[in-house]
Amino acid sequence: MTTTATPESWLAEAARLRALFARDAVANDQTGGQPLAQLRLLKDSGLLTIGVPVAYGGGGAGWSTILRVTRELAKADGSIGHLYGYHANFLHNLLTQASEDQRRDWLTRTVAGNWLWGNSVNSFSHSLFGRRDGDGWILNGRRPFSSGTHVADAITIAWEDEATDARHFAAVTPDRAGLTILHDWDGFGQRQTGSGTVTYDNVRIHDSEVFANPDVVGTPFATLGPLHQQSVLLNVFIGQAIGALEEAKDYTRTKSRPWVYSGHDRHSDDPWVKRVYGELHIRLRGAELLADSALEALNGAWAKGPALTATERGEAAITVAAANVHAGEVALDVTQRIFEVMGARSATRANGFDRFWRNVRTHTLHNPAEYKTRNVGHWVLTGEFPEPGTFQ
Amino acid sequence: MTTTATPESWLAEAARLRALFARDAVANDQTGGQPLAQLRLLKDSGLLTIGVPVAYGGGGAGWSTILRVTRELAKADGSIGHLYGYHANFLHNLLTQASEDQRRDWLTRTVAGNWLWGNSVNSFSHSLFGRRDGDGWILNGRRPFSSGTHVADAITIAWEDEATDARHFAAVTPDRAGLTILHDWDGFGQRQTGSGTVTYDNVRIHDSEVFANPDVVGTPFATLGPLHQQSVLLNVFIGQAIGALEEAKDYTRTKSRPWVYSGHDRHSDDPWVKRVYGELHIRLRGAELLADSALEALNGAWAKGPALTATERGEAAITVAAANVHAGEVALDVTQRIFEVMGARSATRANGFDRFWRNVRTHTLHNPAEYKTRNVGHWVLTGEFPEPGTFQ
Amino acid sequence: MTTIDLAWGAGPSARYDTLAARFRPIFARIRDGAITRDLERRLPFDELSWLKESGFTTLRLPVESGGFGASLPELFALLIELSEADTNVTNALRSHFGFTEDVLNSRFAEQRARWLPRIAERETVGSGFSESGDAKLAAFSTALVRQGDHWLLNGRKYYTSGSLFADWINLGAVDGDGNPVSALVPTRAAGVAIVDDWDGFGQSLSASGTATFADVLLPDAYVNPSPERFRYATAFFQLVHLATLAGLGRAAATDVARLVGERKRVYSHGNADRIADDPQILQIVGRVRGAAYAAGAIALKAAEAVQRAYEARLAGDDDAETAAVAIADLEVNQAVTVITTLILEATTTLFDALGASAAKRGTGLDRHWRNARTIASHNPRVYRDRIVGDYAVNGTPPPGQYRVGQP
Amino acid sequence: MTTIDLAWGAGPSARYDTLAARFRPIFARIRDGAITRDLERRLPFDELSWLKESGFTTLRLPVESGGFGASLPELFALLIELSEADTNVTNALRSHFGFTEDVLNSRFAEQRARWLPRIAERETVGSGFSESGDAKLAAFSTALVRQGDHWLLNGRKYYTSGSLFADWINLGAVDGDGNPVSALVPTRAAGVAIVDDWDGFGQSLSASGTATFADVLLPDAYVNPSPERFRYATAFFQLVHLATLAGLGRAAATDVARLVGERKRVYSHGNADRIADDPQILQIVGRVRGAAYAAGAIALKAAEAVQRAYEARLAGDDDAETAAVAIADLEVNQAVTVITTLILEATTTLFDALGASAAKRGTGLDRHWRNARTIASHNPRVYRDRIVGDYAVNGTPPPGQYRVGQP
Repeated sequence: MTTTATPESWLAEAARLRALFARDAVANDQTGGQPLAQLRLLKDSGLLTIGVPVAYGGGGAGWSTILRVTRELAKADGSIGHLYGYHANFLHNLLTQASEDQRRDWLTRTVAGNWLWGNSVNSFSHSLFGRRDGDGWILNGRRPFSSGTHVADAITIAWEDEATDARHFAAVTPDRAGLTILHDWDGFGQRQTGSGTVTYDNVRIHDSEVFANPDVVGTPFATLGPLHQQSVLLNVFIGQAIGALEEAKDYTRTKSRPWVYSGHDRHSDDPWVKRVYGELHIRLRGAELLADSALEALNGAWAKGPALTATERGEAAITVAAANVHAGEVALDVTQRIFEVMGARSATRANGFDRFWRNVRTHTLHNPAEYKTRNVGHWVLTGEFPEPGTFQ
Repeated sequence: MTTTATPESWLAEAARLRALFARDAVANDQTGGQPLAQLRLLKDSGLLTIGVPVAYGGGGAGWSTILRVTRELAKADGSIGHLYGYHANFLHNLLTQASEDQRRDWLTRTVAGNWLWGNSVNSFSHSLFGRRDGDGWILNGRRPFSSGTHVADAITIAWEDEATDARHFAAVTPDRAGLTILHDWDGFGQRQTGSGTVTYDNVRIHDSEVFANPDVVGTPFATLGPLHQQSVLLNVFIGQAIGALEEAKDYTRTKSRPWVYSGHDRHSDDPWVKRVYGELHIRLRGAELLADSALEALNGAWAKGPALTATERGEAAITVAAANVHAGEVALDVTQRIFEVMGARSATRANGFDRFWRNVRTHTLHNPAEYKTRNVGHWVLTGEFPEPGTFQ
Repeated sequence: MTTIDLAWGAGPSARYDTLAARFRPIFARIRDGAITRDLERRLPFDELSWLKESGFTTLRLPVESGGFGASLPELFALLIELSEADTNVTNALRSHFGFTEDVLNSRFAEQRARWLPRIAERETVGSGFSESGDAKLAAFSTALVRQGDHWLLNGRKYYTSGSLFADWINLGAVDGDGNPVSALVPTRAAGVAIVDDWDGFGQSLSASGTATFADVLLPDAYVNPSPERFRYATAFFQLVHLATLAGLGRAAATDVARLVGERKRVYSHGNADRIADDPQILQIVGRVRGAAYAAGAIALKAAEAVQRAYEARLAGDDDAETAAVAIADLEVNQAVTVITTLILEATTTLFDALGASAAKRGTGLDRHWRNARTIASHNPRVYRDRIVGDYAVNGTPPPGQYRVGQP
Repeated sequence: MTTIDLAWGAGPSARYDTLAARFRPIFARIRDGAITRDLERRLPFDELSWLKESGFTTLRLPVESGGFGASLPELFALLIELSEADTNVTNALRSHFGFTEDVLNSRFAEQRARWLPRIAERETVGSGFSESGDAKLAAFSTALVRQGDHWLLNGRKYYTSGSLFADWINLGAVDGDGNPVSALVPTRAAGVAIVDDWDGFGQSLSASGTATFADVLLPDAYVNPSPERFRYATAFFQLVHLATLAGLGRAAATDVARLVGERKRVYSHGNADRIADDPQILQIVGRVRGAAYAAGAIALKAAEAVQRAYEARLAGDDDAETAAVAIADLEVNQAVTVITTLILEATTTLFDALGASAAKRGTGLDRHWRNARTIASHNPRVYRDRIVGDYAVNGTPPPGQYRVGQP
């Protein structure tokens, strides 16, 4: 646990971890699987519980701090940033969707056990159904893209009622009978996020485990989850882009050779090389500021609590969507164009610089930028906000 | 004069003027020449003197407020934004370069006369020379790109010492003997900025008129002028882009016809039209935030006064350069792509939407973005700041 | 200098340079006056007359009909060269070349016999299909009604590109029963009035003004036997725009290279003693040139597909023709986004290699962007991509072929 | 299906489809295994052998020498098609086709007489010019020293593209006096060892590994009579990369269209009931396809310039050859930025039309970007633009032609 519980100390701790994670990031990208050593360091740092409210024994960090930590970790390793951000997304969902008893139960156990949370809630697959059985549910089916379940201490799950198609959430530990984590994630990027399949064979969930927070049902506040999730993604994009640009810069300064006709002894003296770095820095800086504005928008909406209006929620949604789209676009551009200024010998597996593009490209697919851009344009043209829902 | 002297009231006044200026912006673009009616409104608004320190009878507005006013005016009319911004640049130069007596003299007259300042200082032309003559100088030669001189009440001038090539500044009123304003500006954009030639035929300048501020000579503080000038430009870019996007939006909503096979009755219902508006809004928002960060950087550097260090000056220079490059790039993109979503009938002289691109393209040429981008990249790669000088 | 010497790539046929040599001196003269005409808003009447005299307007006619027997790739390569001189002139001839295709493709011998000689005699044709700008599929309100042994024409047409320079206007209308009909109207006939009220900020000299028709009498011979147009019309008319953009790109590239070479002022913070040696500046010039080169290569590749559609028509196999027309449309649509984007970017970024004086109206540099932007607005990219995507994903053929007034 | 049927545009000659028909079934088989090979990192030995058997490696040889007499545009059009199947295979053959040009261009009759038959007998040649990666102009440390009536070779070469598949390595060295010399080394000769240590994240199966030579004995007959290479070598080797990118673009476009058609999941906030009908999605697909189309058109246009350089050599006019080589270099350089940018963007944006499952390694979709990025890194855009700009502004011819080891 950190002893000096301030945003600055948490960010400093994240920066320290970033340097450690950078050492194995290339190797971990190649092997995939579980980032166990990194997870141990993350637990030791105390950063897993900073988002738990002080009342439950946590650090009480605001969302903007948590997401800045996400961004910092993602500078070295997109998978770790992703796991950390989605861990915080669980906190967010629990705090909005669960009853006070459920919150107390799960959060005190989270702090006591220094838990990492995963999720098995993918909203598109429509492949996990529950039927009523006495005072609970019996779940059967599967969920793909269950991020973090390969290393999680506890898991948020979601299913559809087979009778009504209504969606329900609960939390379980991975030892729940009938629940099997397949460890089958094999994406070309974000390789240690464990975003594989979880199968459910007559998994029993008691009604008391089903999240229910009567105070916020039907309020705009209850729909902030997607904005938090989109914020996790966008901070991972930004973090990866910053990390890519910094690694590229070091490579260019120390290893790149000048173009044969450039007339310069060092590659970094070439005005065109400088020019490209300048352009990438400038674009990234604009995307960072937009990302920062989204953090403020999310914090502001959260601070309103259940009094949050639909308009306020909508304004925050537009800001988050804009930041998300821009972060993804700029991150793809940066992670692709760095090669232009590193030279031919940079493009090896041993260097592993391609992981940045692969990670961002993989991660942006969880997040259809096209429709988000359209939503922003719809608002520009009509003033109408996107209907709250998955991804928006 | 405004009676409630706050940044908010000044910006509200600028917004009011913007609406008035928008009415004639297309016609004024076509005729070029002098924006006399607009200048009258600008004088009546009191906005010309808000930047003069309170001690000299002005409003004491900070640079960020003045530049936000510049941005607001530029939304309707790039020439007016330019004239207003360069007027403020005179204030900036006077406050840094001139003696206390000179400041008091010129600023009290500026407030009393509600003057607009122009300049005749173009640093590249190397075409105006002074020779010593008793207790003063005799100037002969010419200066191109003397913005605002066609309507100015007073003019900042600069010349090179024919013996030493050292550069000197002074201020004069346009009736100074031997000084002739040719009214020959005929750019394809920024058509009412009067950026034409001023000729000097044995113009006499007394030593007491030559700007001299011994307190700051040789300090980084004395080199903030280019950062202010770059900030004027970038806020004109941003303002023009915002104005273009808003005019385009109105056109699309009210006049554009749907593509024949779009399947939509209204052009604004087409998802691709929405998508383009969303993308342009998002990019512009990032550029705006970067522009805002540059305003803060300039304010921060200014607040340090003569104690400003070279490093602090350098950091501000990088932020301003980044914001400037990005604003120009995004403004060119926005002012060009709006046509994509307005349709073929939008591309007429009567609509005049092309003035936005022409204005931005003209204005960005005063401001070589390529080298600025390179400078930022040089800093990224080496940590070295650009050497203070014109444009950087 | 041939296009090969200038590194723009070879023309589309072995004899191309011989064919082009006849017209290049005229193109050069047209180019000389382009900036002045644009600044003074002077219509290119003289320039069109030079082209007529040279036989340029008869290019596509078979040699035995008095033309040059130019293939469509040859035509488009020449239109690229003409556009390098002045894009307005190309636009003014767009309808003429389209009508020529109508005649060459016509199934009606009397139609060919009537119009091929007129084209051979250097008569030219302007456009009269648009009534309301974008809404090209709107029903015509212009009426062409039978009256005794003549027809009576009443109505109004907008964007009649080239009509002020032309002898005829090829026009769409409805007959007394509300059916589509098209006819050739002499521009000098009683009741015809054409005003140059086209107000584009680009392509402003293409004489795309408004024509009004008040009780204009037309004989049968001027009414087309079918309102159908040549089947690759959509591809053809789009490709004229793309060739125009490609030529415009070459002019922009040549201008920026020349102006960089002429720059004397040196930036203290540049990368070389001479601007013309600054690698950053040269890179911009190279990029503009690459864009122009690419645009030409793509346009000429698509022109081959249009030629195949024409040849399929001549061969008389209807299925093969349908397929060839669809492919021609797809290839042209596939070319639209890349060419348009390249040229819009090139005409914007070229200024980054130049200084503040490049903004003076006298340099005429902004006209490249204004012209490109105007052409691009008449041929929007996004919808072309959608058509291509619908073909690629669902096999959907391009929409709206063969309809009167479509282009 | 021909390239015409697929709307990729016609091949470069009337007989092209006949020529290509012989190889297309092999391309299809190569394509079938491309994803698996990439995932399993399995070198395409079988695939190369199919191509050898088909005579593909003899394409450029005159018919009378046992080849197909393919022109350079024909060769490059086929390389585009091969690259659509697997870009690694193209890369593995790049040096072979380059050496073939060396032989075809050779002024030495005995050199032609010696190697044309070997190529005709399906022997192939890998690359042995790089010693240190980027620094291609570094002096060779590999030594080829006269010893009695033989030569003795010692040294090490990196990035020996295709050598593991080849019978020979065409290699640059210095002789005992420090002068450049080049020779053909049998890959199976005693003292030759080749390891597949090429570790690129793309083009990983092109066998661009390290070759070591320890006291390898070579007879006179294997030493080239001149270290000069064919004069359009720079343009040629660059154009192979561009053709590879163009083919890769076609594969990416085809993949994304197919995968969009197969998508079942519907977004509640999409623009249509089926994703395959969503105009926003179709636009992305269309844009990717347009990029691939454009890349092919541009590459084939530049191929014409390279062909002219070859023909100028055959014609024997040295000045004309020098000019043609410079123009070929310029045209290829003009093509680099546009093609590279288009394909890098296309291989990135295609994912925007797809869902999260497109990130599964099994779909193999990321390999398009990895391959494109690797190729592009070997052929950097910005410097090509500078070369073009220097020509356009100052008339400077492209640098560094004809030097040993240059490509």
